[in-house]
Amino acid sequence: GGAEAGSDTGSGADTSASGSVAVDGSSTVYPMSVAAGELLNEENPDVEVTVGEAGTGGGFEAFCADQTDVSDASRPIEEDEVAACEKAGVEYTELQVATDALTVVVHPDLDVDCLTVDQLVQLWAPDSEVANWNELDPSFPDEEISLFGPGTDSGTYDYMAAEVIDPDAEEPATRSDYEASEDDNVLVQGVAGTEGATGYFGYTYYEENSDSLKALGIDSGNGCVEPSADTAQAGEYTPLARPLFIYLNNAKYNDNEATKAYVDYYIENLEEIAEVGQFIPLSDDLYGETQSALEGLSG
Amino acid sequence: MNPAGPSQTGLPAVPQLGRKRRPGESVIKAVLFGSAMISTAITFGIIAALIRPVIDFFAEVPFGDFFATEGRFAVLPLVAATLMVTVIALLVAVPLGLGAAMYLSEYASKRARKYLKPTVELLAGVPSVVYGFFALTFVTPHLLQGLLSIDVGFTNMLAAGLVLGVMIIPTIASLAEDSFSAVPQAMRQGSFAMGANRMQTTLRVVVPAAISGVAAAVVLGMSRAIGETMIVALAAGAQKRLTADPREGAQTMTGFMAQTAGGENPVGSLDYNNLFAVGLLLFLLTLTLNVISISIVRRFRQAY
Amino acid sequence: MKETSDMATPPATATTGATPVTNAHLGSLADVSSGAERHLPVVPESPVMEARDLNVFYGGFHAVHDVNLPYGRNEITAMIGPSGCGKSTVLRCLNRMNDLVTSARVEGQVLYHDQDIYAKGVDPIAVRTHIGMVFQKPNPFPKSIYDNIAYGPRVTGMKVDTMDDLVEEALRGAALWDEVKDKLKQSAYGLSGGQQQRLCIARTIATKPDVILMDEPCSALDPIATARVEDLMMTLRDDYTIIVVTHNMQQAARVSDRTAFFTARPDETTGNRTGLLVEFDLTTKIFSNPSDKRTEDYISGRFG
Amino acid sequence: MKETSDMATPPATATTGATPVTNAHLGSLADVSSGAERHLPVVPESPVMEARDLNVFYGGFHAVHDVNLPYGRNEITAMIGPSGCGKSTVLRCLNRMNDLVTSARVEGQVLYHDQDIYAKGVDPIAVRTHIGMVFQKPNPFPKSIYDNIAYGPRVTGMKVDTMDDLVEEALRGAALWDEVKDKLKQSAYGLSGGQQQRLCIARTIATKPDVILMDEPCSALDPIATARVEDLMMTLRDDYTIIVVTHNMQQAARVSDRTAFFTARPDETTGNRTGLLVEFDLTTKIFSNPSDKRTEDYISGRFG
Amino acid sequence: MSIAATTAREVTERLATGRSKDRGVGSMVFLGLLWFSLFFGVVVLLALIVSTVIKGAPRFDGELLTNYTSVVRPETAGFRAGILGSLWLMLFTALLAVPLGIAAALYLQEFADSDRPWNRFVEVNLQNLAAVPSIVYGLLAVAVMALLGFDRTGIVLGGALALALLILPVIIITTREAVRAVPREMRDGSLALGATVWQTTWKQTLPSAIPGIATGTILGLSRAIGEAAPLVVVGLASSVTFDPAGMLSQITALPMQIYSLTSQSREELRQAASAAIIVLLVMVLGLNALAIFIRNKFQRSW
Ligand SMILES: Nc1ncnc2c1ncn2[C@@H]1O[C@H](COP(=O)(O)OP(=O)(O)OP(=O)(O)O)[C@@H](O)[C@H]1O
Ligand SMILES: Nc1ncnc2c1ncn2[C@@H]1O[C@H](COP(=O)(O)OP(=O)(O)OP(=O)(O)O)[C@@H](O)[C@H]1O
Ligand SMILES: [Mg+2]
Ligand SMILES: [Mg+2]
Repeated sequence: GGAEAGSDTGSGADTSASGSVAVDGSSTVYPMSVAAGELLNEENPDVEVTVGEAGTGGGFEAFCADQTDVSDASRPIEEDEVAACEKAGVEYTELQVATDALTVVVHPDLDVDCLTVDQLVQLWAPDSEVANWNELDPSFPDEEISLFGPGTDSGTYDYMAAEVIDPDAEEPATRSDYEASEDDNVLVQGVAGTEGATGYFGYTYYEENSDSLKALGIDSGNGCVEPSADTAQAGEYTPLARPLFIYLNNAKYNDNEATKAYVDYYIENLEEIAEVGQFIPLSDDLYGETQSALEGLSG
Repeated sequence: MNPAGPSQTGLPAVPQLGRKRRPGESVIKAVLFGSAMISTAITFGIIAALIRPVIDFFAEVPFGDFFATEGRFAVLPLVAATLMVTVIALLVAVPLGLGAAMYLSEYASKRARKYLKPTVELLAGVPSVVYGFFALTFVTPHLLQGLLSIDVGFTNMLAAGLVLGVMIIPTIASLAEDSFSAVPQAMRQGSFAMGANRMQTTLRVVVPAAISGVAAAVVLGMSRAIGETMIVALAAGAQKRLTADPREGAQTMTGFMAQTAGGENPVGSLDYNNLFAVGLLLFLLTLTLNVISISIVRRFRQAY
Repeated sequence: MKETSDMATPPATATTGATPVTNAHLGSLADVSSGAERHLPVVPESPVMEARDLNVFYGGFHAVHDVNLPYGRNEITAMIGPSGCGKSTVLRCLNRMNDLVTSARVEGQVLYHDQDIYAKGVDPIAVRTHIGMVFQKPNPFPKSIYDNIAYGPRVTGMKVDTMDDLVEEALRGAALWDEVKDKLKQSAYGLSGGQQQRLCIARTIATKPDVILMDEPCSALDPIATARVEDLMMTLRDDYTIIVVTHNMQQAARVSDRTAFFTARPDETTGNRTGLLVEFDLTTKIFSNPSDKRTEDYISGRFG
Repeated sequence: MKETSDMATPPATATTGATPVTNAHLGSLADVSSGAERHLPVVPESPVMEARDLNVFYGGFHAVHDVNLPYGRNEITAMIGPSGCGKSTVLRCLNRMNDLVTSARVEGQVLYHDQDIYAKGVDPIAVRTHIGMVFQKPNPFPKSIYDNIAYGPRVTGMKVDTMDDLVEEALRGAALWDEVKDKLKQSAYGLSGGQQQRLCIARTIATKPDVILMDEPCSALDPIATARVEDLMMTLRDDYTIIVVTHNMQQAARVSDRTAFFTARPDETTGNRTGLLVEFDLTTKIFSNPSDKRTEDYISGRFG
Repeated sequence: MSIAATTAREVTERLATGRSKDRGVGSMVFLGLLWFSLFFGVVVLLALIVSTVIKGAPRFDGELLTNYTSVVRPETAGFRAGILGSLWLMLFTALLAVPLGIAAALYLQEFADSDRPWNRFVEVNLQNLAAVPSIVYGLLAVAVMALLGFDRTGIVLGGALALALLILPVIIITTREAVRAVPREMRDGSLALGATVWQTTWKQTLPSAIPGIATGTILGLSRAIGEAAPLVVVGLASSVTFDPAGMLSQITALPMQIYSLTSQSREELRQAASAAIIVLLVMVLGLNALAIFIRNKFQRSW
């Protein structure tokens, strides 16, 4: 339903701007950045937006080499990358654009509805040998666990390992005896097709496949919380709600009217764009922070 | 009419045999030489493009951690998975590819071959992404788990290898067919005249006579299999794992490279440089295989 | 018939070489042939093979027209004639090698021991085990000398006491044993052209055929090797029926008992040249006193 | 050795065909040659070309040893000898075609109008424009007849008034004009083998060479076509110096003025056969009364 | 030794058995296996196409070709940019790789001394390059672009460079084969008329080798047209919403878009990807048809 919404909210965007904007980076954020460009083009077809998906790392490499204007990221920039940007004289602004709720799903027939964070950690910890659901909780069915998850080089994995399993670990990791794939659709099919299976991935893949998967609630001490836009926005779905960012090259924003038009439009219509991209829009607080970060620039 | 001017007019003036200057010719030769150099320079270019990150990588990671069976930087599981998948692919593609080649060259009519060969070659043109999904969504669930009731994992090396094998069938079939067709007709006639039937002629005369071409075809197919990325990235899984069981998933070298190249690691970080180390190892691996195979081909090469 | 003084000349079989030489050897074609001292009936009695009203077409092209030709037992029959007159075509009909040319169509009969080898139910492969063939260019298989000989017996499933004995017997039969007995396991490609051709003959003998067809067996050989092969042919005549196509009239004159002369007649409308048999007679007769003007012209090198 | 009655047979020079024929024509080689009725000095005076102490090596293999051979102006010189004795090798040295065989190395001199064509500063391409070559297998280019002829003049940048005239002149010179004048724009592949070979000769003539080398120019042709080419050679002799390699002794006898006989001598240790010149003389002499025993044996077909 | 006399007669009875040795059990099984080998691949291809067509069926409409990609209206997402981008890439890849490949092959085959160890090295090297994973060519192209001074690599030139490097070895190998197959006599004939080596190569060898060269080139291009990985590395975007306008224009490529969309969560986008796969297959098919056409048109027999 985002189609009509696009036209009436574009008030602030500079409709006369032309030029091109290069966006690259995380494939997770990709749909949002594409949607932003697409909606902008409906008002102003003269801004040419290209969006790549070289990965957060690859995106930052190009970004810090001053080759792209905006970088999509599913994690905050890291030290090495900060250094690279500094070296190249690239000044940037971090803008959080949405929240993703990592969703722990199970085979729809499995008689489990909720996991505590401890159980999740117990299940996925690097040294874990949990092989049956009833090892986590005797009340769980006596059923073998099949594990699915993203590959070790994905942002989702990193988030799970570093933010959920063990925030203090030197080399964050999960257990490794699971079926891994870079493609979340593969994980969807894997969990949906294997009895006793569980896995985790971005909320949108669950949302699209909610008839063949069952999402587990997560209990981080305040009772079982289902993943949803509301719970994530309200900050209740912890610790699995992760932020998604775009990084903006300050100089490009100020010098390139196309970049400015694009980013202004992006942030102004962030809620709609997040919905089109199937992510959870920011809470009002977070949205305010993003807006003021951007305003700080044009001043 | 006297086309031979010189010889009838008595002794001709001493013919001019001196070297003519042909500047155009030299320029062309230089251009051709340059082109040849560029193409060989690719190899050095690749090494040059790979080497810096590799040096950075080994400055921090000891060789022992790289050539290890487990650990963050261990490469041996990747190598093992690569070999496993390649062997499975060859088990599929060598018999089928050679069989198809034998049929095309020894049994099919000229007209049939004209249509069948390009059809088989079409298999090589199918983008590997498509094959990858085919392995994942058809071969594993329907063929392996369904029809053959093999207890394979959702991602597994068996499916990846099988589909990879299908992909290299045309490489092997096409090259082998060329070398079968190059076997002189006289060789076949010799066999038929001895009272051999077509099968005997094919298996005992044509194939052995074309053995060097067959070896070249297999090696090229193997090389394609080792270097193929998308199929294994999708179908063999993304989990580094040392296992001898083809029913399990395990990441191959190319799968690892694809994942890291499009992944989240900061460029220049150890994990990212690991990609280059694996790439260089893969390059050296195929180089070794090719050198071995070319020397085998040379040994067997038969001048008819 | 002008047998002239030639018939009186003592046979020039063994070469003594020491005496001064003129062009005598090349010159006296009938001599050599008569050297065999054979007294043959004017027409072969109970021929081993016989072509009856043989017509061959390649697609729409009428290559050979109405050939009637008997081949006598333990005789050497030569087929000569200008290029394209269908000699090879006829020869290939005699053991159904023409079956391998898809466009070829054969009409008429080829009798072998009074059976039509083109009759329904006849297996061309069985025919070829009885009627062997040696080709223009030596075409050994890319195998060892031993395996070349053993190939025929193996593929035809011949019952053999010991293969070693058979190989030796065949090589002796082809007068090659002494030259190769120490290198039976070596590749046949290491042999000289003449040795290769004798190997091909040995290979044919090994399957114990009844008739041996030879298509210009010496045209790729040097004179020395040619002489060896010719000697061999004359020895083999004791055991086999030999039918030989040759371009070389002296050779026909030297080795054959009977000679068939073919020529090609252009079709008036299409210009296609169709081969036909002009004359068939004892070799001595053909070369000394042919009854057809066309034969005479051809023999005398004036042709046409 | 029995010289028998053959020498007594009257020379069958001009063939009249109507008379009853014996084996005289084929028999009397020297006769045919003498049919040219040329009275030549015993040694060519002021030869156009001359090989001096010519040695050729292919890699480490000594192919030709110390050949000294003059080629007379407006004469046809034939080079004969068994296979592998280096005839083609020597021929290819005469216009530096051997330069193209990377392994070949030439020692000694080849004089052409008293210049050593192997001297420093000599342009092999210039050499080849003066010394043309015709090959064993007719090798027209896959172009029209016209373009085949025009190719040489075009690539060598010959100054030509009108190409059409040159083409006609060359085709007339090769006795082909009447047969092809209506289809100059058609592919040369539509011609018969004999016509193709004459086309190749015409093509060579078109560049107005001085010497024409021919390597077994008739061995792929049928007798009729051979006769035509031989006739042509004898006509061309008036304007060109012709050097021809042939396997066919009758041909050498028929067309050549002088004959060089080569043979190959096996090295005692390595067994490699090195070619050498045995005898060089007037053709009539070589074929009637050779002075070397080896020539005699070869000519008489007994060899060795 | 009187083999013939004895065998001849016992043999005669067995001639007309009505059974052919080409129809024996073993032969028939063998033939069956060959048939299986041949048609296995064809059947897989069919299965693949059919299953893809079924998945993409709802999206075989004009919008697939004329629209740009869209996440706002996934049901009308199109591949205009990808199709045009791939065509441009093919054009420039061919322009870069074909002349270079042919020139290199001609040098190696016609000018270089083939006995030198150096040339043996080149041979191994080329064969080996054919096995290098395509990602590596992406890395190489990035390095080369940097050398050439381009700071933006996700453009037609960058992509074409990566693909050209990728298929160069294939073109060189097949061109060498085609040139090698031109009979020696053809060259000798030309050289003996006083033509230089280059004249001979240009006027005789090369025209005769055209069918082989064209086939090799097109097979190379049909591999290149399906590649996504090296293009990702050189930084081509997946989402582009304008038409390519020059060598320095930002573009995307069809396989990249396919790969991108197949990993999206929305069913409509994956459907569109399936339909796009068929478009890609049609393009590959077209290239192959072109190869066959050229091969047949220029085929010569000596
Ligand atoms: N496979 C074939 N397809 C079509 N025509 C053929 C085939 N083989 C031979 N011919 C034609 O049939 C005719 C007779 O050919 P054949 O080879 O029998 O002649 P030949 O007398 O053996 O000649 P040569 O002495 O040159 O070997 C020729 O015109 C030839 O072109
Ligand atoms: N390119 C080559 N490389 C190596 N050896 C060669 C080459 N060409 C010829 N030879 C060898 O040189 C010797 C002479 O060969 P050449 O071709 O000159 O003989 P020939 O007298 O012309 O024989 P033929 O009558 O068979 O044509 C032979 O032993 C041959 O094997
Ligand atoms: Mg023949
Ligand atoms: Mg020769």
